[in-house]
Amino acid sequence: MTTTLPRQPFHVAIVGGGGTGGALAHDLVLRGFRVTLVERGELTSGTTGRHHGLLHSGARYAVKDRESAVECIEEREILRRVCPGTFEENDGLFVAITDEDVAYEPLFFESCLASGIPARRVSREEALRLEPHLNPDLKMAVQVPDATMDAMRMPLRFFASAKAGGAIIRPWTLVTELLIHDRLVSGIRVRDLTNGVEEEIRADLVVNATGPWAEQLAVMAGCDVPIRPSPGVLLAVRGRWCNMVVNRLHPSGDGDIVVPQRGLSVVGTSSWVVEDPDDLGVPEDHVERMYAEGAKMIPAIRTAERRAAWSAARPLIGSRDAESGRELSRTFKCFDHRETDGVEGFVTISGGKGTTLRAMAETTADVICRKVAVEAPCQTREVVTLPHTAYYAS
Amino acid sequence: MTETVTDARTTRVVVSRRKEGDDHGALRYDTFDVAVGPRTTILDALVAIRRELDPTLTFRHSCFHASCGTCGMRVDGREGLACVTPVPAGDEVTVEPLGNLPVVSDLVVDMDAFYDDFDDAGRPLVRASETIPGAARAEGVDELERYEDCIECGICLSACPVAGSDPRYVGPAALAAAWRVVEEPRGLDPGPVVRLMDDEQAAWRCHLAWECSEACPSGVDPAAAIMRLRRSAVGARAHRLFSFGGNR
Amino acid sequence: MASTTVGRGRPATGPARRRGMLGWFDPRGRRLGGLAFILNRLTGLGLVVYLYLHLMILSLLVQGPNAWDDFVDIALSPPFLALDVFLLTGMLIHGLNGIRVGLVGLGLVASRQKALFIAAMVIAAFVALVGALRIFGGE
Amino acid sequence: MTTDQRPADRPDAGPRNAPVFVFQVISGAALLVLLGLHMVAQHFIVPTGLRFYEDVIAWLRNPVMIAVEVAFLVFVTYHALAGVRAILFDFGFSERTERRITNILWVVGIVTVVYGVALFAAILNAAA
Repeated sequence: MTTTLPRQPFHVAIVGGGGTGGALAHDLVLRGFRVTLVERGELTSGTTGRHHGLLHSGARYAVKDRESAVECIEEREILRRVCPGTFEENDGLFVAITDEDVAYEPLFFESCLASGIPARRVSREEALRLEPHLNPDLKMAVQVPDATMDAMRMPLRFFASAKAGGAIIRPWTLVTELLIHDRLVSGIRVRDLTNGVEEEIRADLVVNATGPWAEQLAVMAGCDVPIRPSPGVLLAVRGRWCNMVVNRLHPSGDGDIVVPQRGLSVVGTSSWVVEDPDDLGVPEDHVERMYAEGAKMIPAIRTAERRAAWSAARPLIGSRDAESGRELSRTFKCFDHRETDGVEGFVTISGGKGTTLRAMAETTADVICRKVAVEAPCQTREVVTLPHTAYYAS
Repeated sequence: MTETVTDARTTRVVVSRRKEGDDHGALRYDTFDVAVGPRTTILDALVAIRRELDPTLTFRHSCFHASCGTCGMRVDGREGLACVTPVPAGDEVTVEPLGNLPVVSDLVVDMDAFYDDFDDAGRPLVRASETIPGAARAEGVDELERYEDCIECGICLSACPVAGSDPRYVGPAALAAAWRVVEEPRGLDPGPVVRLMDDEQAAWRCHLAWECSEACPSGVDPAAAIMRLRRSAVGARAHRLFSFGGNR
Repeated sequence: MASTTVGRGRPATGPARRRGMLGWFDPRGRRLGGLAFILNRLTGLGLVVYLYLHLMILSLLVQGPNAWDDFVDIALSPPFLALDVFLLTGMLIHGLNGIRVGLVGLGLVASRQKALFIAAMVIAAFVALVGALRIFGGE
Repeated sequence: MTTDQRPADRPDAGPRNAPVFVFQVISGAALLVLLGLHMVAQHFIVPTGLRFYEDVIAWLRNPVMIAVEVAFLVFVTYHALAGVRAILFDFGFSERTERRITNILWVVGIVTVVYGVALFAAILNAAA
């Protein structure tokens, strides 16, 4: 096994300018790779930027998806370290409104502790002191270390760092075809949408980091990725109705979270599955449900002015039979297509969530290092990323 | 977006197009007929155009809810975030890139110049001053935090008539950011920021058209920030004057 | 979302980008503060022109009583009096808006520009009206 | 300029260019008073709104009026030319051209004031 990279470093082409692609570019640059990242639109314009902005403590997954919960709490701590000053660290409250919620609480509380998530029981009175706009009928609450992120600016720190490290980041660049001969992927063919020029980008390895679009890209290489685009509707209303992230203390369901964002409050989310992540729509009945469910936690949301309603497609890994997406795990997976489809030079990373973008990148970079027999340890747990403004400012 | 509404109508969307490859970036306008519902935004319309009519159309967008600030553009001559600007009533709407910044492609502007000035102000992304009166801090939370209101969209710069005439002006966003540092120094010395902005091309360049504050989609009021920055600058000058060079 | 036609190469009809030497003068899309800014500049430029005109006319005084008094006779004719009303209005707009610019522009009342502009213009209109009545009524 | 939470620490050269705006406000405030006096003295209290020759000369023999008019001339010239400068500076000329504009405007201003004062002297001389 070699210990250093060859003089002509390996060139990795990443397709997809979301949080995963950005974190992977950053990781690979730190490990000495040459990196080119292409994105068909603006960075973070697919799923990443449409995120409600929760930096997960993992509590939401503690009961049913322990693996995701542990991932979240670990990544939360790492991201706080490598992205200082990027989060509103006001913690989160899981509020119990009904007797059913209260009955669910012991399991929830114990599951949090078992997943390594600090949790604290909060009385009704204290909860109302912390969040005066909460439903006064609430029974109790649990405090967990949730935080708020800026869904574009946090990932942009990784792009900024990758760019400063020499990665070539190309938004507005559409992949028109994968260069593939004898089941070996050797690059991508792209069209630069800013000038219409088509060109080939040769690479030793192509990474598919297109999130819910992963299947569409994989098909170009004759590969299969079991990704279900599972959209959810989010609603932003005017007014900051809470300082902390407010969650409903019950099994995850529609409209169970309110995330404060500047002068807005974001209520999320619903869940269904689609074939094409470009064709989501915003069903008005889902928006209504966000209003209704959000108002159960914070009554003022019922009458708050609607600022925006939109849909975002989660990339969920799972069987094609999934119906709502709720039953699918929120964890991520890296596919080496040599192993899954007999295609060399092509790796897919998908699944996961905003909070785990760095871990997804680390896993993928580890896979890549193994493939090309390079020993280069991951540094993204320690290296502090540049502020998002560094992506633009010279 | 597939709006399943009964009162759908068709609007002609006139989009400013400019590609580096076209005659050195010659400007032209393309028209697209788009079906819109009562809730269709300009961004929805652009996404639909790209998906169904012209995949080469380029525009910036990310969050879809006025939080990221990427989709600032000019709709019928007025700045706004495409994601929260409804397609106006009428048969036609014109969409153009922000003014006062170089156009990269179609509706995409180059934000580098914006951030060059903005970054000098050194404003943190998260502020400590809180907005919900009477809210207590939870155990383990050192201080309640919230993001700064400014979403760095460039709309104020586009609306500013002075920046429209002279690109040397650092512009409303950078000045508003500087004022935030003065207003909430968080342990830092705001003196250098005040001195940096006490300049003919900074705080003193503003001619009070107030267009920035009117156009701001995030309630920042950069114009008032500029005026307060001027007061700080005059105060600092007076202080230096009457301390007889003691600061030197 | 359905669509029917895609037109190409349509001539530019939308408002052009505002960058340019006279960009400040373009009133399209402007709101109250922007209009105040344009108005202030236009009245200011007008007053500069008038200042030099005034200084030139005063040189008639050197030529003695006849030259000056002939001018005064012309200046008191109705068309010139109308110009006086115009001038007075310009001075009032510029001066009263100037008070606003001074107060707001030094950060003394940083957030009341709109109300101050409206107040300045109401006063300007009122005084201009009284002035006009006096100028024409003084014959 | 890319570290977190740091105010600008570009080389601190101190403020560049005295704020012309402040002088513009000061001269503007002075003009409100002086123009008011000018308007009242030369136009409002005159039944015809404009003085005939003899009347003008009589007023100009009053040294207080001369002082008021000269002060008015100085401030109005400064205010007018500083305003013109602000407009010219929006044309986006080079810094060198801008320095030249400032210098030219200073010359124009001084010539204007000298012309005005000389005019008063010439008027009184011609009348005497």
